Amino acid sequence: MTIARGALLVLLPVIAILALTRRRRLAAIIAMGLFSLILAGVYLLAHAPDVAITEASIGAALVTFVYVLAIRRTGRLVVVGTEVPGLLQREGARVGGLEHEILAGFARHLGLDLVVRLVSREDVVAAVAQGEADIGGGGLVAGGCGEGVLETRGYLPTAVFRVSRAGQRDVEQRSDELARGYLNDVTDAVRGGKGLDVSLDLARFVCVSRLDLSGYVVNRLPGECDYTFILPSGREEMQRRLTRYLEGLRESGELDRAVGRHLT
Amino acid sequence: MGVLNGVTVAIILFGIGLLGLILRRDLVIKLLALGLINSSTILCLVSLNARPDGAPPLLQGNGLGAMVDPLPHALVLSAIVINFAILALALVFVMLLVERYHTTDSRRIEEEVAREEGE
Amino acid sequence: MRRFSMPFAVWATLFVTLFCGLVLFAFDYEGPRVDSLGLSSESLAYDTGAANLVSAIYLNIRLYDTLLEVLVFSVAVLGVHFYLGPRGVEEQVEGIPESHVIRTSAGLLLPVIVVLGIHLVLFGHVSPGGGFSGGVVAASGLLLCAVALGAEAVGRRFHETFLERIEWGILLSILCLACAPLALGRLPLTDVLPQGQVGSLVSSGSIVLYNVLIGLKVFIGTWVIIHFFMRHRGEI
Amino acid sequence: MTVLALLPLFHFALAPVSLLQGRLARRLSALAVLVDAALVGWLLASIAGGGDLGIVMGEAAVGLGIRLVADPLTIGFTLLTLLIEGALVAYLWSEAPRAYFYTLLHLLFGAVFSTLFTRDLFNIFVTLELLTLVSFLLVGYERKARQVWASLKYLVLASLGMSLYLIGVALIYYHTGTLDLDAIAAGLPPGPVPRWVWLGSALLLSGIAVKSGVFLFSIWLPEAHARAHSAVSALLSGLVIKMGVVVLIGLAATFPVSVSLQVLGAVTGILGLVYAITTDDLKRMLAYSTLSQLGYVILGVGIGTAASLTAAGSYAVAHGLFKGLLFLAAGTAIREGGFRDIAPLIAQRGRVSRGVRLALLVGTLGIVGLPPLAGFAAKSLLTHATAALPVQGVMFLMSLGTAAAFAKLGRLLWPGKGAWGSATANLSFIVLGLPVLFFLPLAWPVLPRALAAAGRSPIPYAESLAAIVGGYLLHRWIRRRPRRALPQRFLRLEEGVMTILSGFFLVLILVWLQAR
Repeated sequence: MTIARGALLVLLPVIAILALTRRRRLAAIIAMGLFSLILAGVYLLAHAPDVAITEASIGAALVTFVYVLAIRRTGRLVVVGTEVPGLLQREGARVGGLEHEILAGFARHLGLDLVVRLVSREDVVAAVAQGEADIGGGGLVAGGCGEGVLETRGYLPTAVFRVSRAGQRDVEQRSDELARGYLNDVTDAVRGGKGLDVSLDLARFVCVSRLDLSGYVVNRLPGECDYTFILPSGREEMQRRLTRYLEGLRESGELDRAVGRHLT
Repeated sequence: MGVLNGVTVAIILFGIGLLGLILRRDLVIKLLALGLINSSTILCLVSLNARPDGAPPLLQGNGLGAMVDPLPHALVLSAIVINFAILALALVFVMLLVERYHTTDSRRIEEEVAREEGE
Repeated sequence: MRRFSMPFAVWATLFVTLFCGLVLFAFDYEGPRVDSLGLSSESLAYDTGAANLVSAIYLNIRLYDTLLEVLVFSVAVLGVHFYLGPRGVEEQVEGIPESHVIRTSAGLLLPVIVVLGIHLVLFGHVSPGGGFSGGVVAASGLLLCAVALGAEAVGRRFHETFLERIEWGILLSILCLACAPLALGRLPLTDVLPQGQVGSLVSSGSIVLYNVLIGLKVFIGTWVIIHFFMRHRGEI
Repeated sequence: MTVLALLPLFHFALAPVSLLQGRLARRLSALAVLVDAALVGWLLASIAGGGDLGIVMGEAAVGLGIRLVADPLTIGFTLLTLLIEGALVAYLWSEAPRAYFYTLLHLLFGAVFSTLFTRDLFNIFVTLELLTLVSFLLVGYERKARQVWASLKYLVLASLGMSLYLIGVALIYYHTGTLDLDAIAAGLPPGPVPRWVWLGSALLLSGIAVKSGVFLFSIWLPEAHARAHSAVSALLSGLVIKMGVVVLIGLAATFPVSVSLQVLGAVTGILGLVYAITTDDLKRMLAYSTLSQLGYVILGVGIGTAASLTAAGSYAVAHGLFKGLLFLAAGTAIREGGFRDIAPLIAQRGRVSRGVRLALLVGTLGIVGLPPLAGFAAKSLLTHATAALPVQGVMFLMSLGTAAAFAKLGRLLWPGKGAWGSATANLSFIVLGLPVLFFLPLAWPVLPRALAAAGRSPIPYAESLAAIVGGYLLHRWIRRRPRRALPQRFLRLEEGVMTILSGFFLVLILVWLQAR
């Protein structure tokens, strides 16, 4: 008895620390459920059966259940992305574009509801890395999203252009602001003929190039690159399924038709 | 039993919960930490009188002398339910905040609220 | 994981360690006390007629605490209902079909859980258990199974108003029961029913009644809370 | 003394009834005021008749059951509750909120009544949690995002405070074997204070301090109050915060916490004033001024003599009256004038109806302590309950600062010409305003004779006038100086937890110093 109690008591702080240092919320919640269960065991050994029953039914079962319901993401496929014309854009009150079509099909394929949130560019990677969203999109270029997230294989070849205007001093200050309303800021800057030094993917570049780019230096960055989607780390299964789904689209020719609908 | 008793562990758990509450920015984890703090007070109350040789406070023909004190147990039942009530309401409010700001990061929400205030 | 600045984290750790150290140092805990802290268990049992002394305190001697606690729970249900209730159109959330194994086991589990809940409620005064844990066990078990069986739409019609009315009606009857002794010239919250044989099902006066009423109320309350969380699931 | 149990139970029973019969909720609340008045009358009559002032719920043994007690101090708070309830019902009459709102109101009043009477440590915990949850829902009632966030912070920090309190309860129960405050006082060992007593006192005090808006513990509280619906602000600032004070008075009689209460009271008072003087938002200014006034009360509780306790209690009641009045009037003024900040509101004062401006005037005169209004009566009592010069100095400083903060309202207070505004709102102003005007004659029978004698000397009059004039001059001086924004980072959640911890350390050191 004493040994069992001692073991459970030592286990409590260990599990608590494990729970509160988890990055993924679901893991933390399940660890706390386990914590409550062990706590109920401690109460039982402390001759408090009433408390043990209440703790097990409320602390371990009900609380965990409510948490899991609140954060449960099965049932919804949450996509975050920045607005990019053609790929992911507002169409009235709805969201449309090539990426939206692909992901809507993928969500149907999984039997989930699609929820798209348009956020600022820096928030896309952050939200995915934190596990707040299942998939990040919006003209992300493969290899450019840093550590902490998974990438699918690229679904569409693209290119990156560097637009800059030499001799301007406010470039560094602007780079922070540019992160927020990325495309709008760039087009505003170009319209006003202000200083800039940004990389644009093909879709955004096409959009910007309709404006007057004289006075800017435009370089196509060397190398091949693709548009991609990102996922939270630890979601390898989802990554595999999405990659496989994209392959399927490409083989059936459906992808080319969709590109034709959205990007011409 | 020495150092390894329920009260000591409860106070250590309280500390862990406090650290979680301060250092994690995710509101859901913050709520988990708050739950941990509340559970630790309950553990503290129950462990006060938990004698290894005691008996549960049930009249089943066994001696009354060996029974552990039932009063803290009765108090704790109320405390557990109250903690659940707090948790449920807090989660609902976190849901409302997420719906509005699309994040569970406490600092970000703080900034957003301050910005709205300024407008 | 976005973190705080290093000095802040160091300060926080220092503070918390100091706090724990101080509390541990000054708690003066010298192991469990052998004397039963000034209350006589024997008289407790024969005063209330409940073999479970925790129930005797919880539902008779300190019934006032329990009443307030039930109110706290009702406030939580009220709050969840108010904030998650009328919000735009109901979304079409397509459930993912569960596997056959889960369905079967849920079907088998269902009666066991419900019976366990009822047992906890009815025998709360003689053995461990009581209205609260019984109600929660029954409600969460039922709903867990309902989710697994894909039958969460069950009774969606009367959730909103009907269940809430019943719940608050039960709360009202608990309060009336608490005030009933006034008619006999006693203080409210006293037990005026006969105590019966200690240890049998029909004993301990009004404790059984309170257990059943609280059990029902908590059952419905838990159902309502889980129902609303289910409707808004995945929102965080 | 069954009435002690009937007051809370009646309100708890009304809560489900008003939810079930939503259309009757408004009329039920009016009925509740009448029934409450009758019950309070019964209470006063039985006290005047010399009846027993306490009951044990459930007729159980003392020390095990929950004891409810009424003493002169709680009677004052009972009357305050009744008046605020009446004013709120009148104020909300034309607005007609949902049945849900009335349900919460009844639950809140029930919880307030049970907090007033209880003498049981754990019962205090449960009633305070009920108060927390109900006020939490009330603060977020309008569902604006900033309300929701303030509300959530309120809930998390209050819950943390109550956990500290509960650890204290466990500690005290472990060492004394009882939860009854008076039994604990009898059971404390004589001679040198053991260390568990100072730890226990610090834990209990910190827990309650979080609930009652004391500096370091709940600097974030004014945010929650200021952001709520005006009727809710009046309720929280006028009444709910006082429940912490009531519990503090009970604790101060049992545990060695007087030095810490004095220090906390002084710091709270001064700091609250600094924030109140520098803010431009009307409701936020009122909320911070609550903090400073609370410092005043806690200082009085900390002095700990019978005279100062009475004075602190009556000041808390008086403050409840005029702060309730000010918040209700400010809410209407903001709605009619269309601005939250004071300066544009003064510019738009023509749109604010006359009744509201008159109510603001009465409340302001009450709070700055113009003789012979409520503020003056209670303040002079408090100042003369102590002979210590530093304490008197701090109190004078607080009066000065309060006058400076309220001098900002300036011409908004001039009733001038215009429409009188809605009748029900004016009725609510009258319900709270009349006791502010006639506080002294009303409180006369309750006050001890010695204090009454102190009221006849000319010194308090001179002091209070000096504070008002000095405050006005201070306001003129401050207005011409460049303003710097005060740090707002202590209002954040993480820093809130840290400040609660540091407040705990401070209290622990102070209790330890006193015990030495």
